Amino acid sequence: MVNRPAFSNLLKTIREGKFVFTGELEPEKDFDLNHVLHSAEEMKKTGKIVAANVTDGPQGDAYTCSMVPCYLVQEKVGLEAIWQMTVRDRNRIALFGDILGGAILGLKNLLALTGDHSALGDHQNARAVYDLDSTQLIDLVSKMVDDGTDLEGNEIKGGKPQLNVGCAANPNSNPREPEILKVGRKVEVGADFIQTQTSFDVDDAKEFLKELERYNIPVLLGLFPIKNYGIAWYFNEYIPGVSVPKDFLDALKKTKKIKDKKEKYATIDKINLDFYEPFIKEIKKTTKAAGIHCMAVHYERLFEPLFKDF
Amino acid sequence: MEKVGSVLVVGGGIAGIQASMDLADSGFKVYLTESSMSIGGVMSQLDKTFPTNDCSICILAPKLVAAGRHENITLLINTTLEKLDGNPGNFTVELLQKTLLLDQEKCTGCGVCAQECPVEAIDFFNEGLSNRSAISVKFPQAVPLVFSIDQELCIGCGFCKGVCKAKAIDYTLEDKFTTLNVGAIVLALGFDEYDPSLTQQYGYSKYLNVVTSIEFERILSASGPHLGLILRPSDGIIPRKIAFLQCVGSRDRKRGVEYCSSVCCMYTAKEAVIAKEHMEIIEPTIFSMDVRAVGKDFDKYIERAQDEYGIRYIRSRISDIKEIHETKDLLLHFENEEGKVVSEIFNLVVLAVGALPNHSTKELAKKLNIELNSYDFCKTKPFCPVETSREGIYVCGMISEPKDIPETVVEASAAAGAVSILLSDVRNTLITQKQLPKEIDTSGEPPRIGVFICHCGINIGGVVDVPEVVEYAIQLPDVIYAERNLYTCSADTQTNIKEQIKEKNLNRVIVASCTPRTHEPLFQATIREAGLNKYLFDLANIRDQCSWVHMHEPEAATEKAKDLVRMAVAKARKLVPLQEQQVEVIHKGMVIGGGVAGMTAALNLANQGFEVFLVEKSENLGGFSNNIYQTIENYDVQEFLKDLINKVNGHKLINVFLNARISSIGGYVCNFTTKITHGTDKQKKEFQHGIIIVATGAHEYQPKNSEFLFGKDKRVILQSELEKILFTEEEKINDLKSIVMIQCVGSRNEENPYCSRMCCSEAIKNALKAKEINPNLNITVLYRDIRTYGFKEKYYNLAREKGIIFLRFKDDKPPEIKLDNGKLGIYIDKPDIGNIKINADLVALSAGIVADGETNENLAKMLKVPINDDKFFLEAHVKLRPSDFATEGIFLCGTARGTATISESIAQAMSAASRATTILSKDILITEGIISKVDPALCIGCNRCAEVCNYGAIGVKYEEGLMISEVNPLLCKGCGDCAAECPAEAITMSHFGRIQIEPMITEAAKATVSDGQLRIVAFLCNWCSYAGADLAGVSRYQYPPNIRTIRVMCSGGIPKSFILQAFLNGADGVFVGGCHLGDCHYIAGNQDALRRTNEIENVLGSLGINPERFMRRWISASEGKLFAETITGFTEKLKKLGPIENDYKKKEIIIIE
Amino acid sequence: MVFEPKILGFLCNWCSYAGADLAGVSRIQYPTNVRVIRVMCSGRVDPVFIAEAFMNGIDGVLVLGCHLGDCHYINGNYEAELKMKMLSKTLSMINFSDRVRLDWVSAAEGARFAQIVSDFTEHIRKLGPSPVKNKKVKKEIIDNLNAVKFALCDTRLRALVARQRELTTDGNVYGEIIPTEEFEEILDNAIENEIIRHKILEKIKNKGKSVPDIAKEIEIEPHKVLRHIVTLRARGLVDVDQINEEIPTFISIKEV
Amino acid sequence: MIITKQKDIEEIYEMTKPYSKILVAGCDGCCQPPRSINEAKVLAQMLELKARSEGRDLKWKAITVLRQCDDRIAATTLRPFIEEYDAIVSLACGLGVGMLNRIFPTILTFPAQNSMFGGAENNGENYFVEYCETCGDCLLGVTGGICPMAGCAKNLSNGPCGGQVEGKCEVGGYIHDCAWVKIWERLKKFNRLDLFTIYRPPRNYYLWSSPRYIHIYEPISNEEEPKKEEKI
Repeated sequence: MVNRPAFSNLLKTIREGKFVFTGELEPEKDFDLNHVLHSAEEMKKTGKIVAANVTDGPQGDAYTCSMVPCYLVQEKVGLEAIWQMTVRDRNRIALFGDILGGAILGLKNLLALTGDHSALGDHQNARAVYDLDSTQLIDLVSKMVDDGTDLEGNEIKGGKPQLNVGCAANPNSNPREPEILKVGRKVEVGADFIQTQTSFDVDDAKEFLKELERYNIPVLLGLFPIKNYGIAWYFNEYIPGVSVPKDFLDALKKTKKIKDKKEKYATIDKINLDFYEPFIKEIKKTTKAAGIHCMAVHYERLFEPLFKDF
Repeated sequence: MEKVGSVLVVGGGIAGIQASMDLADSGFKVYLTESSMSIGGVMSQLDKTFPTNDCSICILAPKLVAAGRHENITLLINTTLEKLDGNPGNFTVELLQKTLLLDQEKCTGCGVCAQECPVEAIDFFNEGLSNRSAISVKFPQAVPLVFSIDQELCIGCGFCKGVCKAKAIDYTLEDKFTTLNVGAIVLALGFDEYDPSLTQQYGYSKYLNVVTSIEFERILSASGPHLGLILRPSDGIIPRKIAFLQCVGSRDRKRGVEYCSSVCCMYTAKEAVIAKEHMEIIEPTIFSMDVRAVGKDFDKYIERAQDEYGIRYIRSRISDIKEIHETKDLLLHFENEEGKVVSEIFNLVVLAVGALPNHSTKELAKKLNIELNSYDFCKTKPFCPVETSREGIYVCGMISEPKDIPETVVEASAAAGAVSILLSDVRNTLITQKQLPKEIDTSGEPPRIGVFICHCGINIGGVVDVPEVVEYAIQLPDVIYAERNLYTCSADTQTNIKEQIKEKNLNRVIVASCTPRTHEPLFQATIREAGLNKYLFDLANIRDQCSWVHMHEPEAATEKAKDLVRMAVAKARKLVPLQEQQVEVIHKGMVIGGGVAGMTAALNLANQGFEVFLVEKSENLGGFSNNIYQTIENYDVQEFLKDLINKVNGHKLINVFLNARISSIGGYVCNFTTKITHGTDKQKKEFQHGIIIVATGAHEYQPKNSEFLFGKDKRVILQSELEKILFTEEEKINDLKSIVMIQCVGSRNEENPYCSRMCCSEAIKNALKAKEINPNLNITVLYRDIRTYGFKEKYYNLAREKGIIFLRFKDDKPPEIKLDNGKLGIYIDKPDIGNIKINADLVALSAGIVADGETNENLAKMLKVPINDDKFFLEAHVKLRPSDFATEGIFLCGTARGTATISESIAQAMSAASRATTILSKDILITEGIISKVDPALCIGCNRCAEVCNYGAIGVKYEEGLMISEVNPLLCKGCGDCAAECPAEAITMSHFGRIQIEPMITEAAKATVSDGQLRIVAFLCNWCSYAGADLAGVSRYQYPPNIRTIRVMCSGGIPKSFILQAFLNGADGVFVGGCHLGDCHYIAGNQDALRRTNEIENVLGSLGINPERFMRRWISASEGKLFAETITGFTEKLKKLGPIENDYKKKEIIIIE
Repeated sequence: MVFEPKILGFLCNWCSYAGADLAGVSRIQYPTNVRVIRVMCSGRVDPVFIAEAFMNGIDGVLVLGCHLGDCHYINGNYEAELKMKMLSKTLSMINFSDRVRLDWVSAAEGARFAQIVSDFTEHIRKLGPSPVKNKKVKKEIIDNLNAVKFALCDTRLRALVARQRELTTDGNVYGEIIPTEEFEEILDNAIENEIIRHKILEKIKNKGKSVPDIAKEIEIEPHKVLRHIVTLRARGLVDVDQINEEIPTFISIKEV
Repeated sequence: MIITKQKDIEEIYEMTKPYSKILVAGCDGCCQPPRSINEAKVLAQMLELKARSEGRDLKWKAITVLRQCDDRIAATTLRPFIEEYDAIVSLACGLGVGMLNRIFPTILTFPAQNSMFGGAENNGENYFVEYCETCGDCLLGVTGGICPMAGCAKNLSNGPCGGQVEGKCEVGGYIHDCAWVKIWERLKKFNRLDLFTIYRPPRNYYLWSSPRYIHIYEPISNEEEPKKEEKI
């Protein structure tokens, strides 16, 4: 496990042993990033969220890139950003260039992802690049940050970029062992932290975290508070391998009938809180998880009540 | 006294025919006598046959034609056996042939006399539902196709003689007595139906809408009185609700006979299914007691009937039937499932009448002094099912016991086998080998074609202007001689043809007359006798498919006749002489499996002088029957087994190999080479042999995971274990108070969805034996259906008389066994009483028969033969070839084929041996000349041909390192599928190849139909659609004259290029006819046709041709009416579309510099 | 106005025609209602002529031939006798009987001829006009007569009648003589069947009908009608028109 | 062998519309799915039918070549017919069509097939399946014989990605197997998971870019680096 200094505030806090939270911002086909910045402010307001991910072409859709909103979030809102980068759209030359650019702009965290295949997105005839895979991207970042060179060993002039690099892991993947071994490879080439995909089953999550302990790398467990029944149903139906617990789903379904908006929001929040508070408490208490990656996209109002006693 | 090498077979039903064919093919002269006017028996009256729903006449007609034409079989119709004396091997018999008032040689079966006869009488073939005239033929496909005058009916008006052009009718012909000297006699008289009018109970012949099952069979049949429409006799309405009553006359000591007639359960289910298939609105209901579906795939058939066709089974016997006067419907009273008596109205009632001994059996038995049993059937013993009480006289089929067609065919072959043993030293003495002149070498000569056009009395001449066709033919290129004759098939014209061949040294002969399916072999034999290779011949069908079907359009019919002749001439130019393949036969056989079946087969072959290699997997002979002590008719099995094993071990011609494993089987029919390792020390052995008989048997079902506590509690044993106790340690039974037997353990369930056939009779035998030892023992048998078919019913009645209790449980609620404080309690949920508990000291499970899956699978791979999904071997044809495999030279018997009792296995073994003798008895085996050939220079080794060949006759032999495909001439059946599939056109199908058919297509498409009539090119497969077209002719269904038919052996043999070429040559429509899926004579040729024709259909639209111009239909040999309607419909549709030129836009000229 | 019947007379050239001439020569008067057609022999009179005559409104038909035994063609009159017997049977089946009379007049019996003519005219006058003329029943009678006509054209009846005399007197091809009642029975049965069949054909000439409907219309039990339909289908004269629900309808597909 | 799928007849017809005399050449090469003389004849017949329905006559000759992708064989087989015909329709894969266009510059050869992939014949399930992408640097040795380039939609060298569920790949709706799960299963069976866990550095995609050529006799090829100076 490489002993890279903690450049990002996120890693510093983790290494201080604090239980951190990270949020998720999803710029879509936006020329106006205000809604992203607004969400970032909400997150900052909670004081508990240390950093926020910014997605890079999720589901293979052509959205605004991740680098610019990250910079704006850090500069304008003052909230550290976790810069997500997929290997789908750029070959190794472009990746090197962008990482260097991001580092220059002061981005501190990079999450190396493979990225959903272009065939699933809104440009299905696009040619997916995948010159490197996510592990090889981490290797590239390690070479840049630790050795100050590119993949072929050519030296970067004017100093080494200061970035911490994380990777993803999927607790719902079945069979599970290949997922664990894969994380091993990523740790070997220099990953600093892990953020997992969403999990709805606390025991399963605990087991997954137990297995990751062998790499003693900080792991942020992904959670996905659900804003309405529609999203819950979509999750259950279309994202295989992920199943929303029955009672959680039914509870949300009942909320559909509530006419009054305010009351409806309150009940939904209550359902989420009843589900996630104990969930987080349990994780915090019984596992070595470094924190929670809370993907409450456009659902900022939950942060405050959710994190108030952590 | 020395033996005579000929056999008299009495009775021309399927049993007689099969026995005669086997004997004739094994080198014996056969005299086949039939009391009625044509061979075919009851089977010719059936519409369809279970379990495959094959059309009965489709599978029977080829056998009739083959028997009629076989040079070693002499057909004597209208003949009965009067007197017999002499002793086995040398009998003299006296036959009385009642006069037909007509010379059988001269009559060509043209049928004009029947139309002129003014007398009308009941047609017994149609069970009295339609009329015939005094001079008639039994049924359209009768063999021999001769008419006869029924003397009681004939008023002697002389009209028929007036119109008979063949001068065949002679009123002065007398009955003839002939005496014959034969070596053995086989009796195959068949059965009579029980006449329900004997009892008033069913109101038969009183109520109009009560019919017997055989009458309903005629009502169903497409060639029956209502031509396929199901109409009830009282008012010609389709009966919406039909009630089928089972066991009419059977299992009924008071009003009929005690035994069970074995076949009614199945033929009723079939009739119900076919009725439903014909007309959706019909709702059949079957009132039965036990459903005795004992044969292979029968239970599946019944389940399909219930689930897929919605046929209702009600388990109750009908007491009486009342007719509702106005509507003539029938009111039935019966007990429903809950035991309440209810009544329901039905529009038609069909009585499943039982089988009685043939009326002439009793009288014949006196003449031949052979013993009959108490039911007046011929007396036989379980271990020799085909022998009568008098040596030299054998029986087969229904004469000895009511049985189903496959068992009848098996017994027929078995009888032939028995005769073969008796007369094996006088084999081949009396058979006629025709001396044929040396074949003229016609290679290299330009075609010199002779055309012989037939009037067929007025059948052709009356519609087609034959002289005009002759003039037309003579001026066709390469035709140097053409003549017309009154009857081309008559004897004198045959001699005339031979003279013309010599005189004009013709090297091709075309006959334009009736259907090639019956007459091509006749003409081929004639030109062969003139020294011409028999394949230099073609026949244009201008009667059944021209004059008979275009009676009202003589000019169009003449036009069509010219086209058909021109097409035949076009093909004739390209015909080439073909040599039939010959291969020596090794007079040795291998039998795999040393059970009762294997040993019997080996013994039968050895007794005929053929060396046998008997290969047994375990270390002793006997197989499954080792643990059987007695048959239900209490014959000692162990003693029979011991005697059989001694005979086998003692026989010098049988080499027995114990705990043997087959390492490889190479070669093909007539010379297989097999390598085995045998003995405890695994010695290697290799031997050559001509045939293989598979008798690998099966084993008893072992209940799994403590089913019914088996294996957990030692008081729960198998029937076989109980039998061992009953016959070896009797005393154990004395201290028992109650035994419970549970039937259908491991049978008729998900895993083995079939009935194991013998467990009911085993259980009853054990129960009777136990009662005998300890009379106050109470025995209860828990059953789903008691299936004691045939004469075994007697023991079922005996068991009930002796106080053995039979309790039925529903299929889905089997009994459970529980241990309550040490005692065995059996809980069963009786539908009408609720659930009851029986405690038992001993429980006997009637475990069924399970296929030896693993052995069968390996052997199947080695022999390249199929097995069905229950892992039993799959025979060539479930009904008519039960002892053969589709691959030539490999035969099958015993429980390897399916569940069977010991006597059935013995009959099957003798049958397999007899079938094998038809090959072993020859020195050289001659195979069909029409096979395919591979040109090694063109073959690209893609092996597509192997994928479409169902007989494993062609393919690339990668294992021998060869990259070129090869044909094994012995296995090739000549369907032409590989030639149609070959991408490199490296395979030529002889006689029906591209070079022969392509010129025909050009001629057919460019027909000289002057007045702008449409031209349709039709490809019809020889076995079903062409036969259907012929039947349309025989039944005079008219259809438009626009189609020009090209006959191919199989629809699978039609490549896509033929269809496209037809369109290119100007055809306005193309029609492809084939057999229904599953009926294909070559197993699955029509599947490939379906694939190719679909491709054509999908692409036609984008080629600018209206897809409606192409039609593919599956038409069976009995659907004459359907063929006529289909062609009429197709022509109407094309008339709307107009000529193909309508699809072409005006000419557009594109200039390219 | 008194009903004047229209009567058609078939007179054989050698005897009855000569008899009629003799009546003329001797100025014996007889009613004017008869229109005479001379035929060479009474045997020549084909029953179909008579059926057609009735269809055209003739009220009565008189067929006169030589006395039995002195027929110029030896047994022409015997044949005529049998034909007329068959004809009257067919007509009685459609209750149109008693309008045909066969009698013998020799060349010398002028008076007898006149007497027969006047008796027959009176008989018909009493009987009344032919039902063909009254509108109400016309259609039905015409259909029946049509049926009779076609039945008489059918080969079967003609064959049986043609051979009747020979078989019942000289003997058949086997040399046996068929007793007349036995032959009559066969003939009657044939007549009955053929008439019914042609009645059926008439009923389903242009419109398909079901067996029960046909049975109702020609008052024959349905199961007998069905048997006839089976025979007609076997002869290719009738085929299924359509099947609605469970009732198939049959239609005649060929001009007889 | 190269698996091809026949183009729609309309597309082929449009290509050959301006020509009235066409030579249709089948190919006996990799022989699955076979496109020999019978397929050539059937295609020619279809083109003639369509031409006739458009009011044009079309003359054609169907012929087959042992291997269209061998210049000497193709040339000697087809040269005698080139003058008589205006265009060639080839039923071979892209290699054949390319070769004919090169060896017969004076006449255009049109493709009747779409060359899909280098396929193996899986007779068990009646499918042609893709086991190799000819990437120039074979990984099969370390992946238990299952090629991630051919089997994985994202050609990952260090899979599986997060998108696999129960061993099925998300691309294509979870019907295809995820190559990496299969690799893991197979290596686990031979307990060679050591091969699974090693890290594979980024691949040399230059080997996979075209145009590629290899000298028939000497082992010089373009797979190393593009030598700037020498030109072969």
